[in-house]
Amino acid sequence: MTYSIKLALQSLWHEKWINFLSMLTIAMGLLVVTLVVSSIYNVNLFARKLPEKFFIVAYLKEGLTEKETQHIMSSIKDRGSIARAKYISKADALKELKASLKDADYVLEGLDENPLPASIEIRMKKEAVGPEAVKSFADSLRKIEGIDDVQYGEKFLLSLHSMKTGMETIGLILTVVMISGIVFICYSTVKILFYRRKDEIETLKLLGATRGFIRTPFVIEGGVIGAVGGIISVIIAAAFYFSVFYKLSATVPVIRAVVFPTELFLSLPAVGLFLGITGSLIAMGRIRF
Amino acid sequence: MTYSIKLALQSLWHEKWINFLSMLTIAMGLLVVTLVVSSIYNVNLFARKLPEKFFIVAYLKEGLTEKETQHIMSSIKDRGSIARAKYISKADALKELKASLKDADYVLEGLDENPLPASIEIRMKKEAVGPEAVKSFADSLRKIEGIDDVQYGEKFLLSLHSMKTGMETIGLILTVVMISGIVFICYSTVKILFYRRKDEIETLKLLGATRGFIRTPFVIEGGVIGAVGGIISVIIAAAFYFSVFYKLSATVPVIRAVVFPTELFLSLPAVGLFLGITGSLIAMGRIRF
Amino acid sequence: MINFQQVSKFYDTATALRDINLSIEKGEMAFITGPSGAGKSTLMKLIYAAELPDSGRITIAEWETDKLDGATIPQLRRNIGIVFQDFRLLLNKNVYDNVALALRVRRIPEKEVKALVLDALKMVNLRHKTDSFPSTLSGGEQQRVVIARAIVGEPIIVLADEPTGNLDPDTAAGIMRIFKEINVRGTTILIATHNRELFRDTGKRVMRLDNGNMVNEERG
Amino acid sequence: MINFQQVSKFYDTATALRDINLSIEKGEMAFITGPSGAGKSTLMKLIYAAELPDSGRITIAEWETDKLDGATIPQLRRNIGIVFQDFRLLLNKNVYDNVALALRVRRIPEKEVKALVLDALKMVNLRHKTDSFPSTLSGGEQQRVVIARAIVGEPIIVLADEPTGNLDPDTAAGIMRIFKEINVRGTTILIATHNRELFRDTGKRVMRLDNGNMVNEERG
Ligand SMILES: Nc1ncnc2c1ncn2[C@@H]1O[C@H](COP(=O)(O)OP(=O)(O)OP(=O)(O)O)[C@@H](O)[C@H]1O
Ligand SMILES: Nc1ncnc2c1ncn2[C@@H]1O[C@H](COP(=O)(O)OP(=O)(O)OP(=O)(O)O)[C@@H](O)[C@H]1O
Ligand SMILES: [Mg+2]
Ligand SMILES: [Mg+2]
Repeated sequence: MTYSIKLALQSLWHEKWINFLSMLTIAMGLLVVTLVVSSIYNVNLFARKLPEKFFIVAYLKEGLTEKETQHIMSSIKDRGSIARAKYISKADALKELKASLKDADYVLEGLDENPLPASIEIRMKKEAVGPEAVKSFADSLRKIEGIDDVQYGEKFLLSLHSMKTGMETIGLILTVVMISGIVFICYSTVKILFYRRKDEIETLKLLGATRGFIRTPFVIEGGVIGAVGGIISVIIAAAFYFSVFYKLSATVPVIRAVVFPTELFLSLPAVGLFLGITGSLIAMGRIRF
Repeated sequence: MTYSIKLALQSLWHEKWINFLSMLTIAMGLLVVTLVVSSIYNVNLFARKLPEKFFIVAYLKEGLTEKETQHIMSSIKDRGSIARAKYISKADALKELKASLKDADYVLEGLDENPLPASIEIRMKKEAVGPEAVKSFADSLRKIEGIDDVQYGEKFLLSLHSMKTGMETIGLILTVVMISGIVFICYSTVKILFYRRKDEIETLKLLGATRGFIRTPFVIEGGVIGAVGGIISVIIAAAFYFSVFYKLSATVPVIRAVVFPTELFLSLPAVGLFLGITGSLIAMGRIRF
Repeated sequence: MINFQQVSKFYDTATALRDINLSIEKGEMAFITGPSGAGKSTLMKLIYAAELPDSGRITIAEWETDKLDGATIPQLRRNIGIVFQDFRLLLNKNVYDNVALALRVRRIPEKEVKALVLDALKMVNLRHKTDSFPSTLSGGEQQRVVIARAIVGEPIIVLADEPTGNLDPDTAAGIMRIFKEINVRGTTILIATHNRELFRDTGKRVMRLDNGNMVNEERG
Repeated sequence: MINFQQVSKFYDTATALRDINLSIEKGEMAFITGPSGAGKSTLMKLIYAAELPDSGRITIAEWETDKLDGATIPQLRRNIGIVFQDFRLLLNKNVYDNVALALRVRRIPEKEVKALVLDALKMVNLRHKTDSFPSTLSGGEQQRVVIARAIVGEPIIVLADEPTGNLDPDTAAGIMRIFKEINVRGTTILIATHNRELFRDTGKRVMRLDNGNMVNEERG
């Protein structure tokens, strides 16, 4: 075993340039995948925040007592799919209207009675926001005693929903294509690298080496190439983060909202190790005597 | 020359599997780049559409004659940065308010006079939408005789602007990183491929071959590998387009908005050819005798 | 020790061996000769199971070569030291590691390896090239590394395919002395060669192949 | 034709040649011999400019090897046919293309190539292996392909480094007959060999190297 390690390190060193190229290739591959995955992660994060903008308004009947209102509120809040419910009194509604009329609010001055109904503004849990779910929820609200009418932006909901699924689907496709592409590139790099060793493997076999003896140094070599590739990609990512991303976020505020999945980056050496080992195992294939 | 071609095709054929792997690697690389470039292109397209949502409202003074209003409208429309300007009369404004009050519109019934001012809704050209530009434009509007007040969503404008530059910057960085990554991967693939030929090149030199004689078949070989890689990537892209994208757009409407840059895909074989040729030239390096 | 019964080997375009019968006893030293392309190397390859016969049976010590599998082929080969006609040195390893490889595949502890390797290199007069890489060695030096690698593991059979093709007569005589010495200690040795000097006056069996046929057998 | 003046060549760890003076006339045939590692191959490499001398001057026909550059080195080499000790066959090309390569680097039209290549293969008795790949040839067959490649272009100088190491005496004699034939037609030939049979009774010059020194010169 110690000899296998020595053997692997020796041959890594003996062809250091070409091995270094492979390491860089794998590093680039890993970097590209992580970059894409984290971009898509961010886009999905954004898509997932969209439903927070959606709300339902339940208008209350006139002349409810405070107790009745309380009762309605609590019966709404009891439902599982509710994130928040806010009571808007008649007075609040008027204030809002006045604010929205701006300088023209004097039109309301002549009124002796507040004509606006009280209402409850309901925000649903993100995962519950969907065309059918919201419709059935609204219908169930209408049946509550004391609720006059229920309104929500059906069009907004529909376009929101299709946008969200669209982003998620494209993201998924992109991720799958990218990852399989890069995995293939890593495989092919290792394969080409080991293709050159066909003669060496042949000689080892003729000298009486067992499969294990032949495989071990190659696997170690592949593992080292992969792991170092992963480490290089982390270094490049960190350099990129501090030199570009970090500085940019001062001038371009949106960037501050971007989530940099640190764990993902820190796992790259392990991913590289895994890729390198499986890559060299597959590249060698079945050793036949 | 004909011999060089024969030589190149021969050696392509002799090591067909490993050459096929390289072709696939380059195809994957090209595919990944185009996918990313076209995703970013689409995102930027979306970002560029954002400013269309932005508008400025100029409230007009009371009691302007039709001629005066016409005069103001045309003096606004004359400005270069204007995309559209829409006149909203007092009556229209009231109608809108009533619509927004919904069932509670009876509050307006008691009014004997329409208290709302007439206004002009102005949409600026996309490229002119920016915090400073809009501010100075609004100031210049205020100076027009007959305009009472100018209002626009300053906050919306700011977040819009930072979102747009953010998307563009991230897109640019992503594109640059991806393209350099993939170009490097292609380079490295070709390099590893030719590294195996060191002995062959050495022998050719000893037999009295000139630099040109040595290079030509390798360059042809690299060109073929690159071009075939490009063709494979087009085929994969087309298969992907028709099997996934096309079908999906029926169920997920947003996808219909995605622009598939056909020219970009059709140029891939040429890009592959170029990559393969320069790749093999660089991979061989200076041939020293 | 080495037994061929009616062995034939055909390649796509050429008949390499036809109906060969051969029997070499434990501890014997024998020679194969014959013109270029006669089938000498093919016969050796059949012994170490790099090729399998198209017909006939080959028994090496307790092994029948066409009944071997991935687990037993390495066992057979570890008992055979081979001087390959085309050397088969690993170019990315120095002389020491190339020779040591024959011991390492046998899982011999690293502390014993060193003494054995240096001994073998001294025998072939290459002690001063221990750290050199094959590409910096002369043809004859490379050939001697291969010989050292074949004998270092003290195998029960040594197969030497044209072991002196790149060696001057004096060095060749030195190598033959080594072969004789380990033969005396009990190793079975089979040498394929064109060089009549090697078997002249040895009194050993010399088998002559021609175009795949065993044409005669004489004493050197 | 070949002229060495006080030529020395040192490698990192070894002195390959020391103060060699040598002069081989146009149309001469000469031999170099000496023990393994004496410097024979190094001397050849200096002639075809694969190595440059550390001191001294080498003139080959009209070329001084240390004044050559990327444009003139190919010219020199096209005038020299080399039998490499380590063969240097291209493994991904068949026998025909390997031999043809020597003509193609000289930009000889394809329609002349065929006749020349087949002639050369007939000379070395390998006409039947035209389409084989090197890995399927016996050691001696490979060596003959290398010889065919060296002579096919009718160079003005032929350098043969141990050209019969893998050949039986009869085949070797055949090769020597070819060399003598082309020598009679005016080609300068230098052969490095251990095989005394090759120069015995030829009456040609035999230079003996030992450990990098030219120790004596005799007539074969
Ligand atoms: N893998 C192969 N495929 C096809 N033919 C082969 C193969 N290996 C050897 N041959 C042919 O079989 C014949 C015998 O080859 P072999 O190598 O056994 O000869 P040899 O006696 O060792 O010759 P030499 O003295 O030249 O080394 C030759 O004609 C050779 O071309
Ligand atoms: N590239 C190199 N680097 C270091 N040492 C070398 C190199 N090439 C040759 N040598 C050494 O120089 C010496 C002479 O080598 P050369 O190949 O000329 O010997 P030779 O006379 O051809 O021997 P042989 O008959 O064994 O082929 C040897 O000791 C060899 O190890
Ligand atoms: Mg042989
Ligand atoms: Mg030599």
